[in-house]
Amino acid sequence: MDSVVRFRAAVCLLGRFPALAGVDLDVAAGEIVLLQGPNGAGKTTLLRACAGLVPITEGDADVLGVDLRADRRPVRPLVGLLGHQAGLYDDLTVAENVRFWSKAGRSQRSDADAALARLGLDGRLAEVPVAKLSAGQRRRTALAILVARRPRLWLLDEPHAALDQGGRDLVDGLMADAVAAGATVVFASHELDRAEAVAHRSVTVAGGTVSGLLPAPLAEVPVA
Amino acid sequence: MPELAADSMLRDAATVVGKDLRLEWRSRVTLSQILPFALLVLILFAFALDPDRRILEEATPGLFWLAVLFSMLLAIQRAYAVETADGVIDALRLSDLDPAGIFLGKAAGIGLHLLVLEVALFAGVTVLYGATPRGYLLLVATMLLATAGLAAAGSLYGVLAAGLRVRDTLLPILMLPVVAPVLIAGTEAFSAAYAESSGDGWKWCGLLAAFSVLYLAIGIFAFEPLLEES
Amino acid sequence: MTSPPTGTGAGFMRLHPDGTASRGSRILGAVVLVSVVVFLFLALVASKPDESLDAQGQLVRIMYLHVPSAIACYTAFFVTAAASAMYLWKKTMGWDALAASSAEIGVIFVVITLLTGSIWGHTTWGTWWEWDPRLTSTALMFVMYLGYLALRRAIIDPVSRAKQSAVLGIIAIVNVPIVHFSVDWWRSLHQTATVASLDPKINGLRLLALFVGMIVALMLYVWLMMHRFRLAYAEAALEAKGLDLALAERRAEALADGGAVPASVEHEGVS
Amino acid sequence: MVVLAEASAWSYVGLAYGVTIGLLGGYTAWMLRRGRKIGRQLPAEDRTWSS
Repeated sequence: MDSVVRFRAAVCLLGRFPALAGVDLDVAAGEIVLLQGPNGAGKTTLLRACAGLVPITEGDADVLGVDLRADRRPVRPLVGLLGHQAGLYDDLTVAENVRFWSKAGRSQRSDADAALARLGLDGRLAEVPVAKLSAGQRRRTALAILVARRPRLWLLDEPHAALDQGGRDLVDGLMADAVAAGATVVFASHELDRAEAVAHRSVTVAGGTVSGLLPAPLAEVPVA
Repeated sequence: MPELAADSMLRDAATVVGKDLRLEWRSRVTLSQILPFALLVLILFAFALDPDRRILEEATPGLFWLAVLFSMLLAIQRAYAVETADGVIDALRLSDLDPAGIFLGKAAGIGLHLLVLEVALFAGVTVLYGATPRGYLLLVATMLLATAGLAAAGSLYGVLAAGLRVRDTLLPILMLPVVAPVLIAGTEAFSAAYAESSGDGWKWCGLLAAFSVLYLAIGIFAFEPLLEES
Repeated sequence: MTSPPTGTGAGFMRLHPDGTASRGSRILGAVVLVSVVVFLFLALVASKPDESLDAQGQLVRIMYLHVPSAIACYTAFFVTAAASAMYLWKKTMGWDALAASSAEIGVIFVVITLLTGSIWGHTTWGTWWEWDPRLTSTALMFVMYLGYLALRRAIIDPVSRAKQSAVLGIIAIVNVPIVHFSVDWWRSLHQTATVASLDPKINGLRLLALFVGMIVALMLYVWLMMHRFRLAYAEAALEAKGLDLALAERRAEALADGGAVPASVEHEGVS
Repeated sequence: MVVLAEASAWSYVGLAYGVTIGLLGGYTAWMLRRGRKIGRQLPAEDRTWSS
């Protein structure tokens, strides 16, 4: 099975709002796929749906061999999601956050320490409470947690946002490393120049549907 | 590696409670805000009732547990405020942590905070109201059992209210009728412990124990769907 | 009240075209109405005042309301819990609508139980409220289910609301006996006349009045449930209707090439 | 036990019956009215009970 993500006419409701209105999407193993599209197009929801956080109410959705319609929980330990919010405890230090979350993800402490080093957080910053960090440093901390957990599918929502030049290069490096290690990456970005350079292909998300080069034309989606 | 479900549940509980204690150590919200509030409640009771020690002394068991309930609401709100800020609750759902383990860990964290509050409140009623207990064993047993029940119910109702915009106002109305039996049993058991003979006190401890076991069991099974939807 | 332009049936069986009535509910409604009249006759006219030792006199008539409404509210909350459990098992919105409807009607019956108990209490104790174990635990139950209804109002997402309130609906019924026991033990320390003390002295026509009262209360509960459930069901169906429209609109956005995006979509990540 | 005059007892009984009938009647009226309002917005084929 080479398909990591396979969505067919997937509908996802946030309250009464159809954030995804019939998505067709295929991502093969080892790909880096860029989601582009205007704000509110459904990129964030698509990533969260892949992570098994939001329910798919219609259509088919299969991620890493898990049928999300049947039970979306088993996919969660297998993916790493970098969302708009970092998911950090403000009063704990950078190192404490990374260690807690990697322990919660069944990773070793050595993985956590290696991840801190990889993101350049092993120095003085490691002992600083997260509340005192800048937006970019929070982002790095969240990325360190992802690195420590070694997910099979990376789901990154605007990974370049709030980062400086060095940080952005680091993110691109992380994506390349992840794919080299056999993982798959799906990410959303507005910084198309940088993102298209690193992505293998890009798809456009609009109005809760996906259109792209491969393999699902919008025409297949029944438009009322 | 095959692993017993109970083992991973307890280990996850330990991870969560360890994190919560570290959070308290760094932020000191309970020690510097909730604890003073609890003691303030004792002083306000004295203003409301009478400076006459006799009335306060007689009412000590009830006032003690009322102060515990009020501070408990703050402790629960604090315990789940840290889990809902900054998308942490998503991270919890995405983690490998057993939901039952998270429930027990949060309950243990709330329980430990409550015990600290209760010790301080006990010192408070002893000094301020001049109440001296006779049956220390009954007193300690009541505190431990009541705390377990309050912590279990608090952990459960805390996550129920956690994701809502109206959580601060909804939590008390959901929580207080449920823990009313703890208030009754705790007060009656304390009355016995402060009186000459501990008489009916142990019967009330039995009720507290049943309450705790029941809510721990409900929490272990019901926490998952609640965490999923909050 | 103008008569409906269309509608099925004739005479009293004519149903409002938009309403929640059906043939079944109309027939049951007629039966309830007749039974209420019979009940009122039995309760207020036919049955004699209580002249026994420790007599209640005319006040015993309040019991014909108090006890049946208490039974109806316990039934209602039990149905809420059962429907909640069924929801968690089957995950269909019908069970959620049933649980919600039953809880709301249960709250109405609790209020009646409390008010009639308090009115009776005022004649006996001279105060509107006495810490009678039954009344006190009923009052706590009342607040508990107000909390249940408040939780339902606080959650917008239908699935999330159904799941969370189902859990609460089950916990609430587990709570009822605990609260009841603890309050019972608590008050047994200083026992006074209780609402319960009346029960054994009811016999003959008085017993019949009480019995008919219970039947009427339960029938009334079923009739109210038929309407309330349909109302809840219609509301859910209406929500689902809006959904098809929203889906079409959402897909149209994709075609409207860079069209304006509604501001409400901005923070879609927050669930 | 407080012994009440007959008339006074009847006024308590009347109060209890009045409150009960008032509450149930009010709730029923609200429910039926709302049922019609919601029903009007729903196509007849979705009101499975009114056939």
